[in-house]
Amino acid sequence: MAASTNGHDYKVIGTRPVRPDGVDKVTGRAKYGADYTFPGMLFGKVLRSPHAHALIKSINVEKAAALPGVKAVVTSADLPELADKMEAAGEQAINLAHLSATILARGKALYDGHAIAAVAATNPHIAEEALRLIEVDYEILPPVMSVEDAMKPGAPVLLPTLRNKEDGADKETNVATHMQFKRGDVSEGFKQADFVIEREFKTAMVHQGYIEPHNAVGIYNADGHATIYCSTQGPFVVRSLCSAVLGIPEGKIKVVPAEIGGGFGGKTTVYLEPLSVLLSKITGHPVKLVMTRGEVLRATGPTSGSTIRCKMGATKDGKLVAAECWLAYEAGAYPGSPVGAGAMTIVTPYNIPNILIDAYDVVVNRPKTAAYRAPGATNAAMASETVIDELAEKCGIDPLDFRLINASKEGTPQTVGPPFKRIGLVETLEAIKKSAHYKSKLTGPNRGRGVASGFWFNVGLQSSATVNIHTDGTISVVTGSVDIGGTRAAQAMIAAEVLGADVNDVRPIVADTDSIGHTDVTAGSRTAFATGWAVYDAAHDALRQLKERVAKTWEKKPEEVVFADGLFSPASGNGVKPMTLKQLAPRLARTGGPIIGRATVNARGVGPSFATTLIDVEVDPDTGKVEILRVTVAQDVGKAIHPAYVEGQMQGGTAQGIGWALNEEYVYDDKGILRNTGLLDYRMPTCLDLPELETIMIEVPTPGHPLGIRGVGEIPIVPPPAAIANAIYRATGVRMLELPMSPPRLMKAILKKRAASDSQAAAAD
Amino acid sequence: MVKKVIVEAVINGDPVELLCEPRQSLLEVLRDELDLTGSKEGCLTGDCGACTVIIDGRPVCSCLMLGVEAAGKNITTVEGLATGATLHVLQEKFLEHASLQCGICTPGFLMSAKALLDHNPQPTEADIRYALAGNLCRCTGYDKIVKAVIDAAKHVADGVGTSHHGKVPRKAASEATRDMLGKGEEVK
Amino acid sequence: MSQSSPNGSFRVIGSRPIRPDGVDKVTGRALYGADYALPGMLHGCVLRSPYAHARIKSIDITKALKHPGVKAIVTAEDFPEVKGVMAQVGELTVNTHYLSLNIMAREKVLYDGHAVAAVAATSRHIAQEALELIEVEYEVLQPVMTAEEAMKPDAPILLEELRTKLMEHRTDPGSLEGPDRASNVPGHIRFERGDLAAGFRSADFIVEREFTTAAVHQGYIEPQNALALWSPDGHVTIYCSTQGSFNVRTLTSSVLCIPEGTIRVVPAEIGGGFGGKTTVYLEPVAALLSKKSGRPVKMVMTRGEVLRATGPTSGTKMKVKMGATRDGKITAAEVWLAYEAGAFPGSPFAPGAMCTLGPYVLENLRIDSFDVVVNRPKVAAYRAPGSPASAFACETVIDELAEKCGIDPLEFRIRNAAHEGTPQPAGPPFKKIGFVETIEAIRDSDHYRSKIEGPNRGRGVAAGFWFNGGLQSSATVNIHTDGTVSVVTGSVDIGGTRAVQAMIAAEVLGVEMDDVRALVTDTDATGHTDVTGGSRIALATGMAVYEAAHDALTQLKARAAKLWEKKPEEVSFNNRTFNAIGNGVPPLTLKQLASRLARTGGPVTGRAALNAGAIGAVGNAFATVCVDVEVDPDTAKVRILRCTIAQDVGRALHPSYVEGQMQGAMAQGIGWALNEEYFYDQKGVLRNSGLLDYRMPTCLDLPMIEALIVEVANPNHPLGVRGVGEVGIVPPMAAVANAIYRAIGVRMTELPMSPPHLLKAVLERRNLAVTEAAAAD
Amino acid sequence: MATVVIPALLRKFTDGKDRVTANGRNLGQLVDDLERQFPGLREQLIEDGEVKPSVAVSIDGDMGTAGVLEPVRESSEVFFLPAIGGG
Repeated sequence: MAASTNGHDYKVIGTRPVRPDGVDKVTGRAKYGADYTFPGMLFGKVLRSPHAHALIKSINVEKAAALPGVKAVVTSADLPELADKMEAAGEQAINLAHLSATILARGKALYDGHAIAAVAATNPHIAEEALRLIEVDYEILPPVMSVEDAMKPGAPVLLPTLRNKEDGADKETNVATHMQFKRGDVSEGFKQADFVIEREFKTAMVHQGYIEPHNAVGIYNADGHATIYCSTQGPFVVRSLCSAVLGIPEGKIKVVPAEIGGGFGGKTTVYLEPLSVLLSKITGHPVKLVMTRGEVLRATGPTSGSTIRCKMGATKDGKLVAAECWLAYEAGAYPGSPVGAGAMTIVTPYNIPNILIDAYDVVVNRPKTAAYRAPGATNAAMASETVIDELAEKCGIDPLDFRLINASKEGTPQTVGPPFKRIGLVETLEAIKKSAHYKSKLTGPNRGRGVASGFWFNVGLQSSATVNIHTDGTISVVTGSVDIGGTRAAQAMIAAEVLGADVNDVRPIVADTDSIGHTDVTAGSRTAFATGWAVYDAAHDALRQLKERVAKTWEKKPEEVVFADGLFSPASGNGVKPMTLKQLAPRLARTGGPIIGRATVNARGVGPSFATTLIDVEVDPDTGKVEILRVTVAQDVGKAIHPAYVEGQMQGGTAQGIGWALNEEYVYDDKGILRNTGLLDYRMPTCLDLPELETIMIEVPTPGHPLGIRGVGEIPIVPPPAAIANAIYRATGVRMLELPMSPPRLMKAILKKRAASDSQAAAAD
Repeated sequence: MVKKVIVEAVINGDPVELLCEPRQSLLEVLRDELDLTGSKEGCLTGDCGACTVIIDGRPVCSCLMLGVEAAGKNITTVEGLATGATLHVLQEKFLEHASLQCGICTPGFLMSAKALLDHNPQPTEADIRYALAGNLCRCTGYDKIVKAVIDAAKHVADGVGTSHHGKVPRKAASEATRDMLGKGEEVK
Repeated sequence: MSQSSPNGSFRVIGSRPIRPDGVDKVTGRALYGADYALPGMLHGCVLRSPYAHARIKSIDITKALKHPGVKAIVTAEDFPEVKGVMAQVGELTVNTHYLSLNIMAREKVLYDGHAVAAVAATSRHIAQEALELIEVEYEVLQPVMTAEEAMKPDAPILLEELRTKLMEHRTDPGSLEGPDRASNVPGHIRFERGDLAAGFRSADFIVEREFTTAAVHQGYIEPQNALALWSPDGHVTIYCSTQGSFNVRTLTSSVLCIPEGTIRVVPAEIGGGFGGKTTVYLEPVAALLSKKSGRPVKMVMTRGEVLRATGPTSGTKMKVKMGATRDGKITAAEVWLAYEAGAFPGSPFAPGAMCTLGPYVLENLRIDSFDVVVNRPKVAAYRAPGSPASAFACETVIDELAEKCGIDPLEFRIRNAAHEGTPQPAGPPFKKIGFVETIEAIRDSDHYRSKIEGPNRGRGVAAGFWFNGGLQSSATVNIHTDGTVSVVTGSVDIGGTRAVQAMIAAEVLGVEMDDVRALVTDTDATGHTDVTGGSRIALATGMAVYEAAHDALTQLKARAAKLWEKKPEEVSFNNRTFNAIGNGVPPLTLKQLASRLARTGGPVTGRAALNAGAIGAVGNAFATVCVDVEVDPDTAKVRILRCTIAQDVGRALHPSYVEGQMQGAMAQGIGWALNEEYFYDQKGVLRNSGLLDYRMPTCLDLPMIEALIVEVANPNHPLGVRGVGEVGIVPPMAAVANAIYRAIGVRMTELPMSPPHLLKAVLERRNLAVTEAAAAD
Repeated sequence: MATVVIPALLRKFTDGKDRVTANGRNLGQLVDDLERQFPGLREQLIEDGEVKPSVAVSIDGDMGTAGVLEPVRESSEVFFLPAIGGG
């Protein structure tokens, strides 16, 4: 159910047509990255470090290269050495030396699974055999697995060249960055507080868990042009990163985005793509690489585990007066955790006069983290939203009311300074308050209900779109935004809306990097927002030209033609008969040829998104297993173009949040070896673990966007862990400060509490 | 080099004769030898279910079975689910309910769901969640997938089946479902 | 060897870069239609009529359907009955009723090879076995094989509804116009001006001759193919080798009566077309088989099918009477042309009439031209359709007149040559043209100035004219963040046009050729684009690319202005940099500017879509050729000793590919002149349905072909481009005939001038000489 | 008054005249005027309001693409020709 707050009565937008790529995907015809094959194609495999931290003293590939069927073996020696400094690669600033060393380790292996060498052979089994024949001489070093260890003075250093501003130019360190955000005076603030809560939280490293492993087919042509087929969220990113790592000009690389089997942020960088091109260049054959699940977990980018200290103060009447937070995020082997985003979101949903936030980006011997749905915000919200729940309890105020008292609104300054434009946090809180779920009674032992809210920025960035009007009045929409969650449908609907066409007459195409103007990643919840904007503008560009053509046929001026309800009609009603696009299209040839609408945007005025999630749980007192009884998420979606796919984003994000809360974690042993490298042990929710996921869409349009769209993809993952922690507290009286809240951890906490209360009881006797 | 073996099987209704290496999994054979890339690889360890096919009536992870083991078997892959240009009701419902986002897990879910409905045309929500527990989806939270199967079941049972929308206790699954999933190593 | 005029201020245009698709094509990676495969794909084959003319009494497919592995069979029953609509498909006007009948015969088969049924099975072999099992009962009718027979009053009628119609050259069934009786002559046009009788009266010499030319095939090496997938959501995807992906889309939709928008055509690389791949044969059949079977279906023709059932070009019967004064002025011309259309109306009889004599000033003329249906495959376009046959006739007669006047044949042509303003046979005046320049180029060539000696050797010249096309094209030009550029068009690349599009963009934007990628995309991904035909790609699509690049340039200037906080008009683009007028901000190259696009408003995409004008609108083309031959007096085998072609190309964008077009056309013309012909037996069955018997020139049959590029800029094009693909095929036949005459004194009036035909003529002439000698005694 | 050159075989509609004059700002209006003067001519050239696909029009030496909307000037010379195709 959508509580629409925009007045427009759209014809197409807001309906639920079947997605254009649907049939291909239910008949198995859709081509994902691993489905591409080419004549003479070779298969590549990657040799990975069995050590978390080691010097690579030598690599001997002779035996492997000699194995029949092996066509090429490469190591970092085959990649150009790149400057150890931040450089612009495409849209992002990135340390190319670090990127290159992630593709193939140079000098040092920094995590279990770090790529050491790659082989191309006539079939995957031979390639695997060859890996065993590569001899690597390691000097094993002590691994550093947690931020605490890494920040200790005298901790083993991962990157000898790493420095940070505070410690100066000659001090080796594992701390890549320290950020601080400050407003008002926290010590003053805490003085005004009647209640102050301070807690320390730990959250485990978790993986996006997309079902499709990374893949790439590289074809290097003798004329110096390379083509890459791969599943990626950003074909143009793959293009610029491969260009940087391989030293091939961007213009000579064409990236064809395959259908993509999930990304959630994890497919916004490159791992196999440069290798596929490198191996193809050496062998002269197309080379395909596909990761195993173990490789995905060991060597792609999960999101940061973290340690967060959160101290907040409130007055009796529930007014938050001060917040002091300390966040340290695991970046993995190279700098670049989302701790900045964590710091900028942790208290942003609330209007707090005094804040002091310190954030640390820390390298550890784990895989370099990558983006994951609202990167950094979920860890942070687990901390702040739990503390707020506790404060509400102390003040004796309903947790929803407590949040309403402090909720950020239009004009409230964000952590980073600038005030919010129109936002919908309050609406999400009220929607939950009004929901059947919240009104329902929760009865029975060991059951509890928890609530939490979350904030995410969303991003805009660059998109291009072209809209072709065909001679039969059908329309094709071409964009460069990979379709992960049904965005093709949204693009088609927007064009249909603008041009008054039936959505089935619109064919949305996702084009390769040569066929469309620069388009940034499908990420940051930007595709419907920014690419949708480009499509909207391109459709209007086409419409303008169509009006000119109508004017021509009527021998009128363009401004004398009006378009409404799919009809072109004369402004001043004289004899001419109004016509539809379908009637006009066949006459295009006679009035000046075909029509192409085009638009490019670098979208501004991004609308941030908020969600509030309500969860009922039942805790098994004997095992500590948590069952999710009921879930409702209310989210400000700006404008739901295709409600079904918006709900899909809300439900998917919530499910991931629940997995993060209850089961998912990277388990490393004391040597820094990952112990759960399969989906049996890295346990993601199955449909047996989840109930129906109820969604409430709230539409507070983004000011400035022609359709009021907000990003919807990321925010729903943020609230669930805290909501569940709060529910568990209501069910068991135990405050969980650690993720995941898996049976062993929860049981331990429950037993501890029992012991405590027993001893109190004993003492009381 | 390993010697290749001739394997005869019926795949999607057609008798097929193919050469495969003893070490190739059925999934590899389907994808690399027969170009049937509809079945997807998600883990190669039987955990994600994206490669599920139906063998002699039972859902099987084709990554856990060798190609040579397919000899003499009757195999249905997602490519064989539609009849001619007509979609299977499950395919229709998955589209109607927007049950797929990235779509990579969809073939596996469809085949597990088909196996379920073939054995138990009127499953409860519990049956469905039980039968699909071997298939991982990371995009949808399963909500729309389960709803699509419930809706499809209604149509299979000519609308007599009643949907158990919402909050039924997700405990035991019915006998029929257990029976299908019950025994046999290669069977989930 | 090229005499390309210095390419003025151009930097890239006129150079000879490697084509962008080159490596793929030399490494075998390029995907042609037959190279595509889809999972679960079936293979389709077509059952074809063994009779030239017969009524289909029944078709029984039950046995074939039972054959294991057979998944679907279609006959005319499965196709919707399409009523006669004249669909405008780019340059083609197509009667969709006849198109449908040509794709799958209904009630009647009209030529040997006419499609009767099609089978889809799990393998090509199984499909072929199934064809054997289809039982068709025919009532055999008398075939009509030549225009002459077909025009006789009592000739058997092919299409009952046909009537002779004025002006029209493609007829609606059931039309009541023209004489109210069934006819095999659906079209007749006449061009007439001045006073013919007076013209002949004022002539000192009059030559009158009859000519016949054989039907010939384009002979592309890649047979027709189509891979179709009919998805359950009603969307159809077709992969095929075609000259016009949008044509395939429109024609398939009209034959199957489904909306165009539901069809997506992905043009594969194409292995030659020459006009023959501007229509559809297999595409709708494959689509229907896919619908029935629910699986992708691939169909690929055999060579025999290509020759029997795809469109060759017309055989003709022609009469020419021409008069000239002693001083070499043509005073009158009367021309009568009949073109075989094949089984359905639509021969190039109109362009044949409009092109013949086009190169000359004529005050008094009458040209009648007829479209005639016969029991042969429906003709399709072939390089300068219609012009070569009629040029063979008129250019031979002109050669004879020149001889009678005792004037050098080139000089004779110069005296009568058309210039800017000269009315064409059809009436409209020429714009700026370069005809005389091509004659002069030949006259001044080493070849023409060289002596030709030895017995049985002779030299002949001839000229030719073709309109060229414009039509609709779309293009988008993307400026990437690193300053590289991609050019996207819908024009299939047969002869290196990708290179040309890239060059035009590189020229306009001042970047390196190497930084431009040219792509050909499918019908969903680009705006409407007409066929690669009518020599229009470099011209019209090139124009679109030129404008799209300028569209991008305008936006780029605005971005530069933004960076410099100036007005766009204060930014200029010259010598490959953006410059601010006035004060000293350092100029920016496109590469430098591109890196700033994100900050100045996002990416830049230029686009253009245009209609460059109907066929004949733009950049008429002329060519003059010179050929030396030696005739073996015993076998009458003709050897080409040397040949040179001079052609007005307007502006040679990529001289190598322009020469390639001239040389390729010339070679086809020589094959047409000496060997190629459709050979039917009296039952109307094609007897030479293989490339051994349908003999195309090999490199052994040809010398080097010298190409003289003449550049007289086309006033209607921003770069002066003229179409170059077609006109080269027009003059060779007459030139060879004229050379044979000079060699052995025999005037050939029949094509091909193959050893048997020529020897017959030689012997006749000897007998004649002998009897004359006898009489003289 | 624009000059219209009548195709040989249509001159039966213009009592043999090969050149006639007609009024109209565009081709459509011109043909309407022709029809007024020479009934029957129109349907030879126009079909559902548009120039027949099989007919091409040359105005002052330019082949138009705008059909009935093709502008005609007082001094224009108009030819009706068969539409043709290339290879």
